Amino acid sequence: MPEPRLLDEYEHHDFRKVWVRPPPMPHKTPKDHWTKEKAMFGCYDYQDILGDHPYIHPRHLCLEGPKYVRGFRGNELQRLIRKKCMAGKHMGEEDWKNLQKRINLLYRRMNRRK
Amino acid sequence: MAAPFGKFCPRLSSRLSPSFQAERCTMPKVSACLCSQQATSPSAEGVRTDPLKPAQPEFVESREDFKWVERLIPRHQIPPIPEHPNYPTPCGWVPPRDPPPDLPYSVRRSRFCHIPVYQRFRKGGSRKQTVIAHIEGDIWALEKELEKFLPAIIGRNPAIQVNEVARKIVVKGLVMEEVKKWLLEKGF
Amino acid sequence: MSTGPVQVDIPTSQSHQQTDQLAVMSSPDRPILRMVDKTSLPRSRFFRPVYSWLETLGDIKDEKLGMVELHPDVFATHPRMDILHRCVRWQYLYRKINYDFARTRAEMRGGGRKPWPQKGTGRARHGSIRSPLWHMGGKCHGPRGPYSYYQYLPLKYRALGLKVALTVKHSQGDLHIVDRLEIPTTDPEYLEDLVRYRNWGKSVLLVDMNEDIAENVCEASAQLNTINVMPLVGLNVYSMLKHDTLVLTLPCVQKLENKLLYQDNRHSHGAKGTISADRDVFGTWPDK
Amino acid sequence: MASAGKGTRGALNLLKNLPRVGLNNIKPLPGSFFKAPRRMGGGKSKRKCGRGHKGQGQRGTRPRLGFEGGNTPFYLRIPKYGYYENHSRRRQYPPLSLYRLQYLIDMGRIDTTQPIDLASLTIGRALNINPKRQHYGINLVEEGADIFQAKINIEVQYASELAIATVERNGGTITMSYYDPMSLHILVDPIGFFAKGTPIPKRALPPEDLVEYYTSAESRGYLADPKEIQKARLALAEKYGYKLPDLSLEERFEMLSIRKDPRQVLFGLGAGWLVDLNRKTVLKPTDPELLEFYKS
Repeated sequence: MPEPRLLDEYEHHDFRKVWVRPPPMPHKTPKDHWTKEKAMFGCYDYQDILGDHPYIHPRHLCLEGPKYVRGFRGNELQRLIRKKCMAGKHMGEEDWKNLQKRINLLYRRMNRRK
Repeated sequence: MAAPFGKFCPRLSSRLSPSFQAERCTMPKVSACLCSQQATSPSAEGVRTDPLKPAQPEFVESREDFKWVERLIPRHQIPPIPEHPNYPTPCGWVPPRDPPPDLPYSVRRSRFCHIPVYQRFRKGGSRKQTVIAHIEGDIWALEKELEKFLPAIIGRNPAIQVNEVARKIVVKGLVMEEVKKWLLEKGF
Repeated sequence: MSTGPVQVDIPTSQSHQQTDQLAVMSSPDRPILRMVDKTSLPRSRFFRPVYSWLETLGDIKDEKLGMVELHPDVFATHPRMDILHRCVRWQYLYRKINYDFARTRAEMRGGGRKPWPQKGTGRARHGSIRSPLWHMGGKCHGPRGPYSYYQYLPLKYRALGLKVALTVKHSQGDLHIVDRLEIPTTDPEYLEDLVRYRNWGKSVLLVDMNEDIAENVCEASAQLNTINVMPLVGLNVYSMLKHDTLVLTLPCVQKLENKLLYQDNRHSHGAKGTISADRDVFGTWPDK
Repeated sequence: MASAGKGTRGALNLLKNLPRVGLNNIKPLPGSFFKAPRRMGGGKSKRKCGRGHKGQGQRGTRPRLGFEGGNTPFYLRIPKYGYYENHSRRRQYPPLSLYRLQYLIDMGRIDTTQPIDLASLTIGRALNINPKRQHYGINLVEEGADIFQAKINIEVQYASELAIATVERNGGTITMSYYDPMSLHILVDPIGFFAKGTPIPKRALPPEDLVEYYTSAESRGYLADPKEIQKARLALAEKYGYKLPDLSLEERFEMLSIRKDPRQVLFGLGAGWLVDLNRKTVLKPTDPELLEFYKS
């Protein structure tokens, strides 16, 4: 944190001293790059080459996140259609409605003649 | 207590654990079920204990005939090339010269033991190129020799690109057969 | 670096100086303990085995037990830095998921009513209070998560990445081969001292054959952040580059060579509907 | 540094003196990643946004596909003709040339000491057969007939006369045999089929329009009379002017004379048999009903 300092131009006015503080910098905590998780990042990524077990595609090692985006990359429409198929049963009414609206909109937008 | 390694990546290591793999690789045990009782006691009494269950068909087990199945197992590795009495072989294949030629560069055979010269068509087929891959040693020496060799074939000064990172040489125009023959004569 | 690798750098056109140099380096107390299968080497004077010391973790002092011959296709490939980058990038991205999400005007509450009449108010015309122009309005072209960055890097690229990483480590003197991962105590200070004495850098990756790694090393490294233990299956390009030094056991070297050379000499996986690598009825590939 | 050398070894010698390669100092080849995105309607010039000047192109109101500005369009002007009628149901026979076969044999990918059928060809990665694409087997074509020298017992689904003559001139035998799509699935991926745990089915007989081809001796059909085939072999040798080798004097006479049963799918394995891959055994039914059902 920088020290507050007196502005030069106001130095001779005894009665009006203006203390100026520079704007605060965002507080940064030093990152630890060697936590156990970070030190082991990427472990088993090459298991299909180095392992003895049957071939597992790396796609099946994506275990984070909702199921409908794991190991899948596509545009928004493709993602939403996948979501509808895989998670549509468990959605609330509001979400379902918004999902349908968005799919309809994107379907029209992508198939528009350019 | 020593931490077992699996602690650091618990989710992944559970995926790779022997029990999971065993489950994943389990094959349907239909045939095993069929034979387990019947084959071990072939002359057992023909009494059906449960009249509601249909009678299970009887089987004879044969280990000898499994040799016919072993022939059908797909090979993933490219087999080594058998030795031939004389070269070229009927299909025209010639092995690389032994000992290898004494040149500042070398062109290594591909995994199917061909000379790695390929044709490449880009920009909708209008850019026609010939690529020489797997070059080892002084790639610029090979480029200089190509510059001397190619004008007689294509009738002009050749346009040659050298990719030092991927160790490839790209020539403009389709000269695959000629370059292959030339490299073969050199002994690669 | 005095403790660096021993690279027999021969490719002169006179050739066959190799045996002489080897005779100088190897002595009765430092024999060559492992040889490469010569039939797997390509017949060219550009592909000669490379060499490394065999060391031991049993003593802090840097004792050499002998020499190890390494396959040039694995430990002396062409250093393709771009492949390293692709591999690291792939490892970083393929499991990553972005959860950023912003609602559009259609998904926000309200906004169905026209805020004021089209004409006569003297104000700008507006149709909804959730228009993206408005404060507290919907976001247009916003992030629509969750979004996966999944991508696939071909198997051969990844195998090449491993080879290049091993090559880089070996040629920069950061690859050490030991007989086994056995240390006399569970004290982490022993490992720290060893690493400091041998000048192995700030971080070390110890790789063993299987997941049941010797207890002493496990326990000592569990208390140290930058010294880590890994089975061979878990070895990857990212970890190799993250750690300064890589330590392999001798059986690991053999297995690495087998696995990586296998990738060089295999058929491409069959097309759909034919022989496929995914269907492995025998538990492993028959000839792997 | 000057004596770093050329090629890989030079690069590795260079690496020795460079700082340690780590996550912080690797980068891709210039130009391979991070292309500057094309900014449509943004950036400096937002005049036309890449859509040209006025009209249908700019407004996206172009007429429908095939519309020719008032002319009778092409698709209505030309009458229909059935070139491609039933094309999705026509039987396809991907070609395998004699040259390719010789190459596979030279490279050790096909074993000539055993009879060759579709299964051994797919295992040798000779070609991809996909029954889902109406593939019904292999067409052995005559390209490379002049260099072909192997002595083989091969079973294909279709072959030209010269291809037959070439195989027989070298002292080999050739058979045309029909496989229905179900049997073809098994031939193409036998191990995958065994893993299902179902018994091997009976091979179907050829459909009506193929009966003639597979029963005639000229085409070496698998349903033809063996005596007729011997006559046809002699006739073909006379026609092409070569001396037919006497097979009974061959060392491999036994191998050359192996044929499949007309109802058999795989060599050595009969219809109705089960294969247990876990225990590495073959199970044969003994039930008279089953035997009756799987009888050829």
